[in-house]
Amino acid sequence: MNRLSEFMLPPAKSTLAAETDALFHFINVTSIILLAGITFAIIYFSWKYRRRSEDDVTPVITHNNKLEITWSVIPLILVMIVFGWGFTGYLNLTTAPDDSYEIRVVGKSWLWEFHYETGHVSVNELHVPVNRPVKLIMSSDDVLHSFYIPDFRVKMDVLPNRYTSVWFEAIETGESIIYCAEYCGNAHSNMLATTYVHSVEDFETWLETAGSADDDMDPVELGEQLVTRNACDTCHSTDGTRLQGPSFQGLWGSEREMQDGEIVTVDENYVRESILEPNARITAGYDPVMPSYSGTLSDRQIDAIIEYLKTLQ
Amino acid sequence: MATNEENSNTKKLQVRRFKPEENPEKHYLNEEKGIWAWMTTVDHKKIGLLYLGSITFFFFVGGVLALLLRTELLTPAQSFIDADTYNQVFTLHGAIMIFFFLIPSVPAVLGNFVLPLQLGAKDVAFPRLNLASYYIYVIGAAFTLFAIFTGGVDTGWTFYTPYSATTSGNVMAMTFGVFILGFSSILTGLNFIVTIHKMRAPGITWNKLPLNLWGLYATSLIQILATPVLAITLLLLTMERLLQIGIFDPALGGDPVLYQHFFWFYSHPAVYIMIVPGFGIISEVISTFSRKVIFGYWAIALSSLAIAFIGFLVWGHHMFTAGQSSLANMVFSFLTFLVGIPTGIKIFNWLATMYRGSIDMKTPMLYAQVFLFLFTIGGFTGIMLGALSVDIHLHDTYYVVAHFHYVMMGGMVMAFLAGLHYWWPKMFGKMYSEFWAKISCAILFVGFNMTFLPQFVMGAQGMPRRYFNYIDQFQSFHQFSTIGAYVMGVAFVIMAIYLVHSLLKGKRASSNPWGSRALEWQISSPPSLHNFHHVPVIVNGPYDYHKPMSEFQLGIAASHNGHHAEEAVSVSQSEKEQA
Amino acid sequence: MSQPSATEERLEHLKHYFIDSDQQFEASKMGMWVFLVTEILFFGGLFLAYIVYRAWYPELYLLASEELHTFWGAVNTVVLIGSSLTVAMAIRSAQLNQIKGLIINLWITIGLACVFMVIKYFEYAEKFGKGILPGGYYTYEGIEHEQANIFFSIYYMMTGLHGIHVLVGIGLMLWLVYKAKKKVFHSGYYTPVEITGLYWHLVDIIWIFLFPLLYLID
Amino acid sequence: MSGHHISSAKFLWGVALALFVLTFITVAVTWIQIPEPWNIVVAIAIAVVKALIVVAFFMNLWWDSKFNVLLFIMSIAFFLLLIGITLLDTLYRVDPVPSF
Repeated sequence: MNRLSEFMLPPAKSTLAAETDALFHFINVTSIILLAGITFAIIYFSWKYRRRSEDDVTPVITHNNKLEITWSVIPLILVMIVFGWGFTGYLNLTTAPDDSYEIRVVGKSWLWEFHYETGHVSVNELHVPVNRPVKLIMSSDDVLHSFYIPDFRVKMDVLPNRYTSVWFEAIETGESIIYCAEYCGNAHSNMLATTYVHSVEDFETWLETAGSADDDMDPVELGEQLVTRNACDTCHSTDGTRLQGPSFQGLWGSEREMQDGEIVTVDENYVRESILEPNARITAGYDPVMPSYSGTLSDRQIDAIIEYLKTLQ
Repeated sequence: MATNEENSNTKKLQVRRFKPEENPEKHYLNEEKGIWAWMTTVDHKKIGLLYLGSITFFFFVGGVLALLLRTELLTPAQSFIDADTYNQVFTLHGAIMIFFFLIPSVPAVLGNFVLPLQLGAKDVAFPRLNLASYYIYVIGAAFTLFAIFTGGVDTGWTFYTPYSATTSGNVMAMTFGVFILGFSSILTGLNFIVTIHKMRAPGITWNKLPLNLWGLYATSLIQILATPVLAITLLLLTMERLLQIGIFDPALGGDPVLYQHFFWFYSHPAVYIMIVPGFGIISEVISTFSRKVIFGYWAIALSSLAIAFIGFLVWGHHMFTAGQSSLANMVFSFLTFLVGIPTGIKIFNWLATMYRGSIDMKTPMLYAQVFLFLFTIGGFTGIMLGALSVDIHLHDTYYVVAHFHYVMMGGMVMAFLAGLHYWWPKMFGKMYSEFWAKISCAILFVGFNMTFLPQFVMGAQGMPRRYFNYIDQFQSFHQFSTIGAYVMGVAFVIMAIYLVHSLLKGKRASSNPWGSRALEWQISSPPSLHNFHHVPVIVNGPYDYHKPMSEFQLGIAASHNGHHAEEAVSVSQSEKEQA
Repeated sequence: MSQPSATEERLEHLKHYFIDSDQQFEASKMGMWVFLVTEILFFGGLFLAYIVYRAWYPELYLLASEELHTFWGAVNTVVLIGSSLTVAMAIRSAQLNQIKGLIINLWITIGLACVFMVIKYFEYAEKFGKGILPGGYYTYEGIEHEQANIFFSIYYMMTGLHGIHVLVGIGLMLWLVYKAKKKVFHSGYYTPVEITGLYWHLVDIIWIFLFPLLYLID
Repeated sequence: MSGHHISSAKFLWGVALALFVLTFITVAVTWIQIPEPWNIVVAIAIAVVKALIVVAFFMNLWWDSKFNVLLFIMSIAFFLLLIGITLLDTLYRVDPVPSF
């Protein structure tokens, strides 16, 4: 059973995962037993009652109400059990404890932003404490996304006009993958993030130092890190490959034609504008899909990215 | 009850036996010649064949697109097409398979061909409307092809807002094409409802209606009740793009979840538009090849109607994670489980029909067995997805992809193939190679399971759907799945070869190669242009295999046009013998 | 005019796959009813949008409906009901073999339908002038509500789609007049008149609901 | 199953007159401010009565076959289902509010 469970489902790393898994296995086992019965009947009847001659006479059995009731009522009872079980599980999944630790999540095409109460914003990295309920309040900046952590068995769509939420309580430290599960365009399948589950002390330390960690870094090195950390590289390659956006390689100082025909030299002002107001001017041949990083990146960070771009010739 | 009714308003008719003519020289395929006669035909059989040609074309296109997708997924990163192309390809695969293949397949092809024959009618009630519905289908298809070649569409077949309202590409042409297509579906449904009500041969009371027609009747009801809502949905979506009306676009104050309600109010019942006529075919095939009275006629007939009705109440199970209220989630989950009951009833009744039958494992029957197995898996995994807490985990993953392929392809396509092989001799008057048909069926079965079983596991492991790239962990599953898809491709190639061979050089089929009691088998193969030279009179049920064949070939010489359907008829014993 | 034999003329319309005129008539009428079912659900989608937004923003509907003129809405209601009456009279004329009456009634119906469309035109023109344009082109600032554009999107979709149905109806009536003048219809065969009548009454019914829902909010 | 019901001219005029009167009433009740939600209920009730009159006596459903009546009822029933079930969602949404 455990082997099968490992094969079928990802590791159960939240308090509620086990309950969902139990129902999953219950339905699986019941279904397999019934399927085996039906399959056996098909094969056995096909062999036992195979046609022996063209003159075979078959009995006239038109109906049997007792049988009909039996095979209506038994499945009905089974599915009602499944319904009740699934619904109680769902209520648990949607009712976060009052003392949950709250984190704001913003889905953008194509990255996840996590806002903490301290004002710190991390991109594509969700840091949470272990053994403490965490409640995510989520919204989207553009189209529909869906926030999905298989290890925790939670999923919820992220909408542009409303807040939605999920909650979970991680039971062990480690990393778990976060997917976007609602189709959202070109880089939908690259809209991945990671959950880092820390011990309570580690989490506190991380939260305190997170914002200031890169204060004394070399700007180019910091820029390189920021490009990865903020998921710029989901759409902008650094080796010349064409993705959803123009590659960073050879970008700095070059002249680019915009959609309206204007020729723009890629300088500080243009890069800054492209990060804060990405849809103001769009390079010809690309779609206006980049989200704004206004409020996510500080001036110092933008400068660092510019320094980094200068090195990619 | 049935006997009382018969006694009260029975009409006496003088009948004689009409044996079908074997190897007719003149039949509907050769009576009118020339491409123009075909393009303007109002004959339901030819319109059925026109549809058959069109859906075969679209099945081929959709299938090739599917192979492209599977090939791209051999490696976790880009293999040979880019993300944008991939997104367009899966959108088109879904849209083409659903709107251009699955929805018209059984009703418009097999239904058109068989429905009047099973009713003993000379045509459907509105033949010109029938032809119009075909051309509406063609125009809708033209718009869709236009969309493909002018920018493509990358929204997924569901056209969810706000993505569909903002993405580039020619979404409007596509939605407009599907909008037009809806009318084709509506007209087919309209035609069938009126035909079944008004044009039954004498003696075909509601309890003697073949189960295939009960299936088509239930389907037609769904078509006329659900399709208009799709039409208005797509119209609103088109307006959203054209005028930014804002009803569905949150940027203008609208609500994207409302769009999903609109969309699934049609698209969930649409699943039953696809599968319910398949149930009808399976009932015919299992009874014929078991040579036995169908078990639980009314249970099967009424469960079709029950599924059609409950199918309207469950659309929200596509939206458990979409952000609808918990109350709605609870109600939808509850109602979803209720659909399982009539579906289960059908499966058990079919099994009971096989019990103590005289089972002849011909190709249609083999497909029916494959259907039973695969569709049962599709049904059980549906139960899994209906359970709220489990669905939270499985929603929008490959588990869902595998589930609906088991229902749609394992269920509906297998039923369609069962029907196609079953009625093929009637359609073309030729037999196909039984050997190659069985080989192809077996390969298809293996390939199908190879393709989609791994997807259940991937999905449960957390692999989301519509992913161009994926994490390395899933690669072996994806590769296995891709190989399976190619195996299926081989099966379809074999099928194409033996079917074409059958058309060109196949053995002449007798009028009733399977020994069926149903009415469409009591006329020559292929049928004549106006189906019946006489007015058939029905005294027995279509599955009364305990009665002699001669009692199923009764009729009165055609002194006038069509016939009334209302009364039951009785034929005295002496008249029968005389026949 | 030469007199064709009565039975021959009476059966010209009968299709070979029907037993008699009655069966054909019943089938056509049932077909039309099935079509009306689809029409009801087609408009049903718009009514759904209307109801959902009204439940969310009741105050918006109060504010926005002040821009609509109850008087002209009421006049249009009366006009359409009048046209329903004349269509019913047209069918009666056909049933009684009064071809002249049929044609006159059809013309009156067409006239009333045109009156309806003209009033609708002036209503639209007045709103366009104010900047109450559909969807993204909405520029009017007289209604202080964020979703004001949505009310008018629904308004334009509902009345616009209804207007298209009226235009289709006018086209069908003109075709009936043409056929009637060619002496196609008589008491034994007036199916097209009957089913066009059914269609027209449905158009009327939809307006009967649109009027209170859009104009009479206060 | 009388598909050929012929109404007298007087009857048709009577039906139209009833409809005109109801139209007047529905406008008139807006002059006497009925409080929410009863004003909507009254307006819809009058519209339903008017629609039923048209369906029954102009469209001759009163004398028509049972199945056509059933079709009409079915369309209304499914329309109500569409609305009723959708409202189960749109009226009962409880959205979380971020605390920062």
